[in-house]
Amino acid sequence: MKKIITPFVLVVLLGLIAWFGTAGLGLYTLFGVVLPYGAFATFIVGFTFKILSWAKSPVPFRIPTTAGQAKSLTWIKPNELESPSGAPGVLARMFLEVFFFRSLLRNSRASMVKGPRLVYVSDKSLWLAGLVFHWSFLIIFLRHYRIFAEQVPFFVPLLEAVDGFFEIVWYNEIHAVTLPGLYLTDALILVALTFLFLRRVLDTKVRFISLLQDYFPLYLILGIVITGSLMRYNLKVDVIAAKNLVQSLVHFHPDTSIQVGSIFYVHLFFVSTLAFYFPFSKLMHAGGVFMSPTRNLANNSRAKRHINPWNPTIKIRTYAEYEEDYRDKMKAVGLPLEKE
Amino acid sequence: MSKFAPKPAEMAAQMNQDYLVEKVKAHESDWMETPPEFRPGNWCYAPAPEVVESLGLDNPRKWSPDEEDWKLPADYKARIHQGMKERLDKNRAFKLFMDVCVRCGACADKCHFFLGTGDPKNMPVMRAELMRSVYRNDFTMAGKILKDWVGARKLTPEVVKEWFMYFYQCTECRRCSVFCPYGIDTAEITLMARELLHLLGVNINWILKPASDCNRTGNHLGIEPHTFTQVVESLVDDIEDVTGVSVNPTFNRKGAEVLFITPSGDAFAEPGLYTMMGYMLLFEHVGLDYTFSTYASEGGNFGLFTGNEVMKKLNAKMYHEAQRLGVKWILGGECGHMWRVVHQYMDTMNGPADFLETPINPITGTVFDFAKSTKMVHIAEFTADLIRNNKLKLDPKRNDHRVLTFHDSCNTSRGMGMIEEPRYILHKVANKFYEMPEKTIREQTFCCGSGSGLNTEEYMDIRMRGAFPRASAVKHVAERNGVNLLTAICAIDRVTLTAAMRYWNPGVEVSGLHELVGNALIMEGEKERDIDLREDDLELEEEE
Amino acid sequence: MSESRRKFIQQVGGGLVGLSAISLLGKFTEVEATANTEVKDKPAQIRWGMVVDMSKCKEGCTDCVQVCHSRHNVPDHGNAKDEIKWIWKAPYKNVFTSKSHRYQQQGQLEKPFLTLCNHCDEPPCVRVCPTQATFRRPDGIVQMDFHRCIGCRFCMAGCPYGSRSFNWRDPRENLKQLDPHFPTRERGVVEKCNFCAERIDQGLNPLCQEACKEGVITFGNLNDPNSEIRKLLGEKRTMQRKTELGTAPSVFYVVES
Amino acid sequence: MSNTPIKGNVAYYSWVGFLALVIALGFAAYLRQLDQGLTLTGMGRDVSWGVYIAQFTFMVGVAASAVMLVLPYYLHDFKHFGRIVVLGEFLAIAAVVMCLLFVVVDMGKPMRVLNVILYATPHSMLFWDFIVLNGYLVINILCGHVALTAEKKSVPPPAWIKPVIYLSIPWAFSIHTVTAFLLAGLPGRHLWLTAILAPRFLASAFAAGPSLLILLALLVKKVANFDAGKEALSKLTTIVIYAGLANFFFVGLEFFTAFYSNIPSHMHSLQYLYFGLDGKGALVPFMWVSTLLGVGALFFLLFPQTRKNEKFLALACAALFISLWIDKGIGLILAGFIPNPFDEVIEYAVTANEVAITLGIWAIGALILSMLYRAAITVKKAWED
Amino acid sequence: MIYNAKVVLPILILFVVVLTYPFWQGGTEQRPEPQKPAKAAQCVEDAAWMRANHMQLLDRWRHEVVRKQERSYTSTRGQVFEKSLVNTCLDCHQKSDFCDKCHAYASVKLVCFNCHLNPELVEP
Repeated sequence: MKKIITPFVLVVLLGLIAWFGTAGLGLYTLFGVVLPYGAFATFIVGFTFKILSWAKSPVPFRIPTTAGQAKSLTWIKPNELESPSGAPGVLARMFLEVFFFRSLLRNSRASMVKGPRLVYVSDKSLWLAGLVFHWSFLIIFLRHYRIFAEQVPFFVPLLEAVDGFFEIVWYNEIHAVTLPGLYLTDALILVALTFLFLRRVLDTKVRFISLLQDYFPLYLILGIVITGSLMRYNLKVDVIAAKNLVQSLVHFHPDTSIQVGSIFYVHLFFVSTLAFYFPFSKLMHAGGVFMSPTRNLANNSRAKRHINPWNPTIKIRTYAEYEEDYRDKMKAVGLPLEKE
Repeated sequence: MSKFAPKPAEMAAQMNQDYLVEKVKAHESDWMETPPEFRPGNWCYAPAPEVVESLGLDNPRKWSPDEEDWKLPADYKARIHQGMKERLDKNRAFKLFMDVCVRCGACADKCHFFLGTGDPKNMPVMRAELMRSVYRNDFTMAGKILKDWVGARKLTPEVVKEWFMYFYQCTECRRCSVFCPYGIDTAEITLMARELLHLLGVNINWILKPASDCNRTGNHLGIEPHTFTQVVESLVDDIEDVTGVSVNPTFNRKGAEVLFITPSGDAFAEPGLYTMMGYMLLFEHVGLDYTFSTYASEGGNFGLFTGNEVMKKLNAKMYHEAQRLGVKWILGGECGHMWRVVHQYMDTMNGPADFLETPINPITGTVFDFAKSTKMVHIAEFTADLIRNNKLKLDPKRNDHRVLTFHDSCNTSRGMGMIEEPRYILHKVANKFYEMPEKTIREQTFCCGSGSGLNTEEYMDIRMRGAFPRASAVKHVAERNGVNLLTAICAIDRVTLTAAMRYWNPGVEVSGLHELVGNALIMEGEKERDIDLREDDLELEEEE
Repeated sequence: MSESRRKFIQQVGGGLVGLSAISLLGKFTEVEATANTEVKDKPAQIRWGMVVDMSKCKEGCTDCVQVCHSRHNVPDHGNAKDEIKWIWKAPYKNVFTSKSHRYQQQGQLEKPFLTLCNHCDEPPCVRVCPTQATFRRPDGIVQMDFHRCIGCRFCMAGCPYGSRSFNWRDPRENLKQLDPHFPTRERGVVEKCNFCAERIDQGLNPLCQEACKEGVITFGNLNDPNSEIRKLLGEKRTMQRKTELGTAPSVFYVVES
Repeated sequence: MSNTPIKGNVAYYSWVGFLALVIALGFAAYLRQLDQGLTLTGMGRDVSWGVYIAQFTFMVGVAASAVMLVLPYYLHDFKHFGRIVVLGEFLAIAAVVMCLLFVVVDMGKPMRVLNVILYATPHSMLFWDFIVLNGYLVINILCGHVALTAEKKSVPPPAWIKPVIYLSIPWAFSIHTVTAFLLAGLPGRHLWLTAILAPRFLASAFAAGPSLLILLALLVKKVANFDAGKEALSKLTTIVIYAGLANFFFVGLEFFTAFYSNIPSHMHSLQYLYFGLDGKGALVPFMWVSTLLGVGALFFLLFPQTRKNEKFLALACAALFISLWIDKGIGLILAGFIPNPFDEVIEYAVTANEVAITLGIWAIGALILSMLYRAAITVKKAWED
Repeated sequence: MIYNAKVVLPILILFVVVLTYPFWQGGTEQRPEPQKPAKAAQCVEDAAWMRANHMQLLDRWRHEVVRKQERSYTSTRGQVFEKSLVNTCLDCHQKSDFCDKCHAYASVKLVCFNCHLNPELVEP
């Protein structure tokens, strides 16, 4: 329980700190300028550093996962996606892996039934929830370029049009809840995160393997999604002021006079925390997935020699030594010898 | 039955009632505080000091895992730290796999040991976490500052014991890696863990002894050259008894076109030796110019289960001998981890083999392009090519007394991607062939439960549990299709699955692929065959 | 809270309950057996209605139509299929389908009759609408909420008078003159005559009534016995479209003087 | 379930490729409709529902027909349907998805579709249709999935699914009843304003749906070597015969009521459909083809000699299916708007764009069906040899 | 030493470049500065509140006008306004100046004018 609750309290505390820091103590410059700069710089430097630290270790052996027929005899159909023989196959495999989580698509669930007998049933729920979460996250992030970039990039209105296709505008007597209309990704990411969280808690296997640091980013991203949605749908803030602040930051003369609603700073602080935390955590799987030797190597080691930069020199037991030891016995059974 | 495992019925009853794979036992407790429990049947004997010494490994001493004091060197922490640092710097995969796991759990129920034991630390992710926790503590900033908040822990003798238990409860079969979204390969982590444990002198006899023997005599069984030839010659006699044909294998012959290397199990252990007979019949049938070597008389390589240096040392003999004999290329027999080494390591470690030629099948003229650098061809590729080119006269009816299914060996399927060749051959040499359920074959195949040097008697409890997923799938086709023969292209499989079938599915025998080829081959000048290579009666049609 | 105030609230509360009970009773007793008399009382101060005196309507005059359509930004797509109509003229035989016979006086069958939404007291369009985009205001006007319409056109199937139009295409394609004081519609929503609700809310009369120089149209509160419209209804013989369907239209016709 | 629906031989992939192509064309046509509006359809001021709603109505019937397998199998323990009951449920899934798609493409403002929930309006039959259709979809996915998973594991299905299966029986009746109520409750549309519209719908559904199931069963027997069994087919044929007879009986009742009473508004739509009205009669040939095919098919199905012959059975079922498709999937909806409230006969002519979208949705249905059937048959056959 | 630098570095650099795009995008930090309307000194409600909440207010207005026949709005300051985008808001502001500038700056789709008409364009 501790590992489930502690990070939750932590994230709530972070939110309270940002709220009290701005609304209570008026530390707008800290939360609006200093921390975002710091976090972004940490992210870029940390991310780069981590990638380079992986790149500094060589790949001594070519050990790709061969999950399908390799290229062998000409009349046997190779599976280029699962056992690529060259760069095109590897690229296709990586593309499907990175963008569509292909490996998770084949996930199954094993269960023991009376007999005893093991049965396996395909289980695509993790694949689906993972896909929905990551794609929603990406689309939401890209949509934010309307704030990050002074001239709104071409893809933003496009994404907004598709994401906001459904005019979910709901009015009730107390509150016009959604105006402007609801983005699908906003709802989907919430659903996906909830699923991923419940799965961690309810599936005893996954709960067993989960660490405190598995729950923390879930809560943090949930916090980001919730504060972001609140800002858009409920506790409205002046989005122009928010963009002015961001623009002043990206143009390197921070305007410390701008104050947006506290919810904005809570959102920003969560995002800053995530950016800061990212390079030091499992979230680096985002970069790591590209570096994984089992997936980004071709399965052609019999056709093309792979070089190990630190290939050690080993003293072997040579044939000469062997013959020396067994000469008489070999001679007795008529085995040919180098030295009689 | 072994005294190291409960009776099959007891085990089955326990599995039926005791646990569910979907609900992990003791899920509330913190795994870091649960120590490993050593009981008969779940650990392997320690090696004798002289075996450790002969391989030049550290800390030779007399010790046993079930004792409290493992006599670890005083500086064990520093040794592990240093060893880990070295390996992180030398192997990107290891470093990456320590960092990127998100604990999504996709691998959790893919491990045969987890499915068979229900022990949550046998979930592949958990196995890796045992090491990651130490890695975080020693090598990451977050771990140093936040300690157990980020799942970091200090190395203690208890942790060493845990590593020993669970990294020797992994057969490096790579099934989990197929399902991992980042391709995290637990086999590589296990390899590193075993290398690290060697630094403390923590290892098992069943791996070190064969490795040491192999270095000395050329093969794991420690068979000396004269015995080797004698055994093969006796198989030649058996062949003549069954078929009336005499085959003439040669040994250490210079100038042969092909050097043939197969695991020594094929020469010395049932049912492997029937496979050996199959090879010799095949070579005789097509008139291949080949030779055996007593020096390189072992395809297998227990170095793979030890560390890359021993692996390289043992593997080097193949090229060394090929060069000495002046052959054109090397043909490899049915073996699992031999092919893992040949496919993934040999050329990198001991190549380039520029003294050999790109393999060409002398009978069909087919150029084995895909092996143009390593210059070593798998016997299944060779035979499939022969059949495809109509070079073999076959009578599949001679295997009609067998209803077979095919077990993909982890190493050939997930280590090299050989999936269709053996099936092609099976379809040509036998009539009654049924596949096991789809999630248990090909790239999703289950380990025999005793791979990676764990096929030792004292480990029987865990072995039979580990074999359970495979056995369960075999049982499925045995009940449905009457399967009575399990074919595999791995010498360890042939031995361990025989035990597993006797335990779980009595009545199902195990064979190699080329035993069936040997049965089906219509040899020139053969006598009428009414028995197979095992000297079992054939199921012959009634003459009308 | 003071004692007197609490008492007051209780009295008012009790009184309200009593009142509604009486009105409920009243409702039961006043329901009549015949469907074609519309007196299903709806407890409201106002129910807007309209009398169209066709005896005064000049043939060929379309003043009311033009004013209505231009001030409400009703487009003319120039084809019958996509046509949008709020108020228009159609032959008597088509407007009064069940009250036509072959011996009708000369020219009557083909005589153009003004037709528009009947703002029924029991509007089927309101009943069938799945989103309450069409609703009946307390003053009897059957109103469209263009912001909410999903364009399912169930209301068009429900309306037995053909009074509803759908924006099959973008209305702005065929609007030359735009009146900024009334919105256009978007493609994909249904629309119809709104009895000039936007004017009524400001105390004005419908545009068609104002535009007609002949005094064809009388507009007023049907629930006010002293209103002009009630007087007219009391004096003249009037008829309604398809009364047999129980929709209780609020538009009445004087066919002859 | 498994990866089985996406593995297959050349024929299967060609079929899927073909469907994908049709779907792509349909999607392109729909994008065009989104861009330019429903003016691209043949619908207009007078005939304001066209081929989309007609197909929707028809497919609701196909969806409901799954109950003709579920009911005998679970309530009457008719074991012979064991092999194909899941095929019925999967047909229902594909059909309901098609229904929902047909409603969405018919909407002027599909982006506001969720208003149906946000502003839930119980006095609108469309709201209830939304509820029952989606509910039916969920129920069928649940039942099909659970049953097949259990079969795959070769364990008995969990106990909690039983009540859901029983619920699916009245629910199937409800979807078609509520769909009939969409139409039957409208004043002034006399063709629909009839108390037997719901029974008529059910009768035609229970004839058309099982006809399609028989055809599908014969098809999978041919392409997948999966035999539903003689008993199952014969029982289904019986259902088809009785439902088909009931259907034509009901049509006869409508004719009697309208023409004997001689009330013009009750006769007009039927006149338009079968004989033409005001000189217009675009649907007349269709309706007579429908009548001939339907009555002819039923006539031959009555004889055991002919209905036992699989070739003939297929022919008769196809004829009956087409007959009912014309009757309900074209005639019934269109003629409800003809004549219009002004007693004018204004006809509807389908456009190419509309046809493309319609075919696209049919292709989606076929794709879903193919994939689900493939999965189901793989599991079923895994346990037989 | 960096291994596989030829593949790793370009991708890494591309990633950093794309991510830092806002920082080197250029531009002169132009903020939208709509004109102050001449007609009235104050908006319906406090200007800062309006900047954040005008869409809510307009949505409430449209609902109340269309569905409840409530057409006048009493502001928190007690002033009474007609609930009308065209007659009230656009009486003081010009859409092209006032609405469009900020909406373009923040990329918020302006849906009002899908139906409601901009008097600037209609009335000369």
